[in-house]
Amino acid sequence: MPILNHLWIILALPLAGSAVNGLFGKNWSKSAVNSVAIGSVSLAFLSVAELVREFSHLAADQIPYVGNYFTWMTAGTFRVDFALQVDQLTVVMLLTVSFVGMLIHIYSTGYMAHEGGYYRFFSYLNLFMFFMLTLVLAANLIVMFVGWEGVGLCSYLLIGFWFLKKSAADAGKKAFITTRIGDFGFTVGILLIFAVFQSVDFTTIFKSVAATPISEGVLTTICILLFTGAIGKSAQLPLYVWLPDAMEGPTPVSALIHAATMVTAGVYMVARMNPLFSRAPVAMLIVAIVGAITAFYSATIGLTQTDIKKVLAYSTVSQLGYMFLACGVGAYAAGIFHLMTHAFFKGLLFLCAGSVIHAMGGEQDMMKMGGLRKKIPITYWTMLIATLAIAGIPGFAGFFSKDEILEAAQSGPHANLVLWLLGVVGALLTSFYMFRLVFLTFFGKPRYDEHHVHVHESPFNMTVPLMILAFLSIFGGWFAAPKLIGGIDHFEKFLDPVFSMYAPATAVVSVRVVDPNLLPPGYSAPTPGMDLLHALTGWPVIVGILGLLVAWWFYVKSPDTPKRLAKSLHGLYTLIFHKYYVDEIYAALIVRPLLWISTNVLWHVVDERVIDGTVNGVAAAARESGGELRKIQSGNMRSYAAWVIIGAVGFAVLLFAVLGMR
Amino acid sequence: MNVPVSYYLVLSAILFGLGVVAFVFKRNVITVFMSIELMLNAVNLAFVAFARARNQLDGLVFVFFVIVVAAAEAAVGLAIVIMLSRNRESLNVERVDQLKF
Amino acid sequence: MEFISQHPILVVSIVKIAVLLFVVMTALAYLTWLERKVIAHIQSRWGPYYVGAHGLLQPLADGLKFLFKEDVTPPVSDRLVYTLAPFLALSLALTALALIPFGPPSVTLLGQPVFVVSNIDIGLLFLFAVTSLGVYGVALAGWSSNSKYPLMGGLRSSAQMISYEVSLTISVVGVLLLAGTLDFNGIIEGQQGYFRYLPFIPRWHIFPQIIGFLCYLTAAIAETNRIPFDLPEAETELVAGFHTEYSSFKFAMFFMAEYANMITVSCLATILFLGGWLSPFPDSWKWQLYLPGLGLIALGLYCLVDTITTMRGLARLQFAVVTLLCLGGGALCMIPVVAGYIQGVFWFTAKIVAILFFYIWMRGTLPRFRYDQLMSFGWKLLLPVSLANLVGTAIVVLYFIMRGAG
Amino acid sequence: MNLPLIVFFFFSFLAVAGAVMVILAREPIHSALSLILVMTALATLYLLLGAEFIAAVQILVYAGAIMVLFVFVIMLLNMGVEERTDFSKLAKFAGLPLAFVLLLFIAHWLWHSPVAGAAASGPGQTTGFSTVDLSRLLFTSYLFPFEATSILILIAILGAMVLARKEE
Repeated sequence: MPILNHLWIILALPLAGSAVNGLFGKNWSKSAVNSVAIGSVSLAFLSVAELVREFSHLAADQIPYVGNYFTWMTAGTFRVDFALQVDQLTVVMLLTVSFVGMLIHIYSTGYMAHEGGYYRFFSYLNLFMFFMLTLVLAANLIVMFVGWEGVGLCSYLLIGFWFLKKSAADAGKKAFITTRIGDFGFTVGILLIFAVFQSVDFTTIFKSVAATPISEGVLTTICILLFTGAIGKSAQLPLYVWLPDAMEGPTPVSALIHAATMVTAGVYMVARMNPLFSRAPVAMLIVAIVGAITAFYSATIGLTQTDIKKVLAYSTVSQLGYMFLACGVGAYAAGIFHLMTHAFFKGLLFLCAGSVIHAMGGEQDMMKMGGLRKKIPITYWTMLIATLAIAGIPGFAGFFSKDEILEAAQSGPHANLVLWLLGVVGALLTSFYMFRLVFLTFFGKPRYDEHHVHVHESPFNMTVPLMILAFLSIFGGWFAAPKLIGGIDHFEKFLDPVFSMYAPATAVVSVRVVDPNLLPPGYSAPTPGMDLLHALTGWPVIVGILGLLVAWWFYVKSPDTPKRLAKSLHGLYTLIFHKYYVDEIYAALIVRPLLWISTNVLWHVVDERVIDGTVNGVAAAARESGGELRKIQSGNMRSYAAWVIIGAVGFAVLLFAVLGMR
Repeated sequence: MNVPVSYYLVLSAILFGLGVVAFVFKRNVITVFMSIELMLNAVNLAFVAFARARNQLDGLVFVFFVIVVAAAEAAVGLAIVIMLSRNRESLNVERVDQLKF
Repeated sequence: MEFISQHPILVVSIVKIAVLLFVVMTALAYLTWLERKVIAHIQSRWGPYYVGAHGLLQPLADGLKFLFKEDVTPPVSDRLVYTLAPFLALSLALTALALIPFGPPSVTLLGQPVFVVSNIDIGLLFLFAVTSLGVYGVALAGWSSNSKYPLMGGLRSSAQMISYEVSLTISVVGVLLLAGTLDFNGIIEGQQGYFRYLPFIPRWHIFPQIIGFLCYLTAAIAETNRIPFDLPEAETELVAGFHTEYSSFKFAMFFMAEYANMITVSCLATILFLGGWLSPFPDSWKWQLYLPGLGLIALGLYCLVDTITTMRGLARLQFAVVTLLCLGGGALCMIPVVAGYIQGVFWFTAKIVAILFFYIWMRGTLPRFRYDQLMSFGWKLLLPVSLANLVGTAIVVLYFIMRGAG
Repeated sequence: MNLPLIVFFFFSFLAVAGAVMVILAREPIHSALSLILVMTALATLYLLLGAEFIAAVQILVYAGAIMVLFVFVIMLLNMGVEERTDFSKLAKFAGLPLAFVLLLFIAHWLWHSPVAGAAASGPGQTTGFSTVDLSRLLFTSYLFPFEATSILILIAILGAMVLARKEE
């Protein structure tokens, strides 16, 4: 089992690629850089595939498979090994990350072809892959935290890739700092976990929490703290503000980091820590609420955005909200499922947007697009597929996952109608603004100057990833298909061990496990026929189609309706258009006071007066006294001699008078 | 009918004091050196006197060592003096004051 | 009066000093005579001949001349030191002789040994101490003359003396290891008897310490600034070296000091290496008691013949006196008691004379060193050799001690 | 009539006079000579104290070697009389009184030292130290200091050579 015994290879490959490109790539040809970057990532993907093959041969009791490489640090009882582990959850994440990552690498070779700092970009990208895989493979919280921060760093570097552009640099900083707030909570959570469990090792923690019950208060605290980290990383309320700005980065970056992989790290972490969350209902509820509200809230913002990437950004936020909603209602599997499908179609959406922008020569405002359907057909079709998928139209990947989430919210063990309602409305809005995007972009008359902008289809190496992802956006969700006709949801079945192994006896792990022995007491599997009908006529589908129609009406049938609507609901419109002034509020409440304090207190008083004052004062004192004392060193030996005698006499006096030598 | 040790001791004290004075008031490097030797001699006298008073030989051993060390010191010191006079045309310690702030 | 009776040592010492001074002075004077004669004969000349028979009164004449010549003191000189220097030189040279035992301590007067002025049990050390001060005479003389040749001479001599004193001292240490004492009498008595396997060779230290002896001799010549080491007064280079500016009696003092030093080192050589006042023959040979007397009588007879055959006029008269002195002295020495007393002194003197003759011989034979040669010889050859000799001796002695102990 | 006392006072007078001369003489050679005088006087006092070996070494090494070196160097450099500069006001004004105070302290302590009353030299005194014992002590209890000193000497020789050598 080469890979399973050497999990580090999966990490080493992208790291090596990053190092090589970063150190030597500067003067290399683009093709050389490409071959290094893509080669390393694809090799990583291949090894992941091999890993999956080997993993499938593992016996149930060998999972999770932990590879412990070396003791990283030990301090008293605090001991951290550099350990990697593989279980079903890891496998899913690995596959998603490495495959989507590989595709986006390939895409980038086309998209970034004309950008400066080519090698730098790919070096960062590889580095990101390394950290993301570390995060996923981690067998304890500390290693996970390394990956966690690492991806944060790469996100910062890549958002600010065009660091000469002030907005980009600021966006990078904003992302970094905002996530830092969450990470603080995460760190505290980790420390608390160590304090409680005397270990940061996943398996140990889970075993102990399963064996000995811990006071719920502590668990809730821990979970909330961890969730704070998730909020920061996965851009949930109230820390989502960085993600829209992060769109300053190159579009592939948005696709990879801010749609497919990094932002989902929070979801992954919550799912990974499910044994803790499952035992803290309050925390669960909070997770669910935050998720649901975020899903709805950011969807509303998405309605009015005109920047194509901004729309996608807010939709990402809202989709992440759905994932957390899923976790919150205990349907981790559904959450992860949506994570995966979302990785596919949202990645695809971003790439298509990138393709559009590429075609429009850098234009991002949808109001200056339109009628691109004929000009860039591949982009159009793939984007349409992705939109259908995210809108949850039956048959597409999004349908299955979103349907499961809402299902769980509606009738799951932690079902909560309010949350479900929020979810459904969010779904409606989602499909509306997504189709709005499509219609604005590809339909209607061109709203741009055709003489200046020469729209052209993207090159081969960009369109191929689109098509692959489009394929996945359609069929990526069909694991769950059999369930509809009374079969088993293979995805859930596959992930089930992770979530049921340490699950509390009372909790219901997954919604629709048909496996009778996995069924919770007092819960009976519905009949198949009902399922299919119920699913197809379920609210999600209805609202999805409804959204489609409304969007069609607004932006194709009678394009002036929105304006009138905006006029009539002027206040609401502006409010939403300005994203509820959240940034401004934050600026007023947090940033300015902080700045003021830093400037007027910390800088001008503490730093300048106290610290510098002390240091300079000491130095000045030393200099002054030295300046006086040095005169003693006249260089004249006779006066030295005199000084010696003075010393001797002084000593004699000391002996005589003080020490009483008489 | 005989000389008390205290006489010797006081004599050595006086010699030492004179050595100190010489050390301060001589300007010629070589004579400053000599004044050091003078002080050493005074101390030697005290050593011998004490040795006599206690009838112990150790004092004499120390004198021996002092003398030997003085010899070494003189060798090196005078070599330095020669260097000095070579580099600067004066042996006046007050004119050799480059080594200062 | 009663003070003197309380301290007989004072009386005896004073007497001894007086006698010693007289004897040594005479000896010095006639040593110059001897030297001139020998050198002359080496160079096939007659040497001093007219002042007295065979120039026997020459030293006297010289002395008078020195006494009556004008004493010039250079005005630029440092008077004090200029005057001090020759006194220092001579007094030190003579002081050294005070430590030399010219005869066995067994011969006593008022409980004090006769043939040695002061007998300290670390006599050798004191001797070295005193001789080591000898350098000041020369150095100060050279400096105080305030003139360049003397200064050069003084510098040279002080450098030379310091350098060779080291070898001198070290070459002697070998003997001290064998003797195991610093006391002259002890050293001499240690050389009594004969070697076990070579019964005809006396146990003088010269035989085991031949290297030390040679080193000592060389270093001694250098110490006394004699040819071939007389750089300080190398007339060809420095006019007359450190005593260029000196005249009349001060000069004479330096002169005497030099010869006194020669005698001192010869005495030392005799004591350390040649068994001092020991006779080379076994005590069983009683007839050796009469050797001094016989020698003197033989000398007297030679003089008698000479007087009758060659001498004329005043010289004949003087020589007759000499003859009578010799014969009388010889007759006196034939008296057994006297002979017993004389014995040690006789041998001692004989050995000294031999060494002095060697000195003179050297002077007549060897050329002068160049200064750098002198230094390199002293430091690079003499010192290492004497050191090696010392180490070797130490090892042997240690070996014997071990065997004795084991 | 007390011979040792006479001798003591005579030579101590010589020593002090020499020391004073060392200070007063402007000619370095004179200082050197005065110092030699002091040393010889001290040597005699050592004899009086019965320390013959030390006396001999004092003369041999101090007067006979070290001071010769001094004189030699003085002659070699021949820098003439010393100039009486007074750049150091401190030394000029404070030097003498301070030295005097120091002298007072030392003298006071030495005078009241517990052994001060003991008889040092004179008929009532045991005969001098035996050189044999001294050497035995030197080569047994003080062997290490002895060796250390010899190494020190060696280093000093090398140092002196290196320093005084004219570099071509």
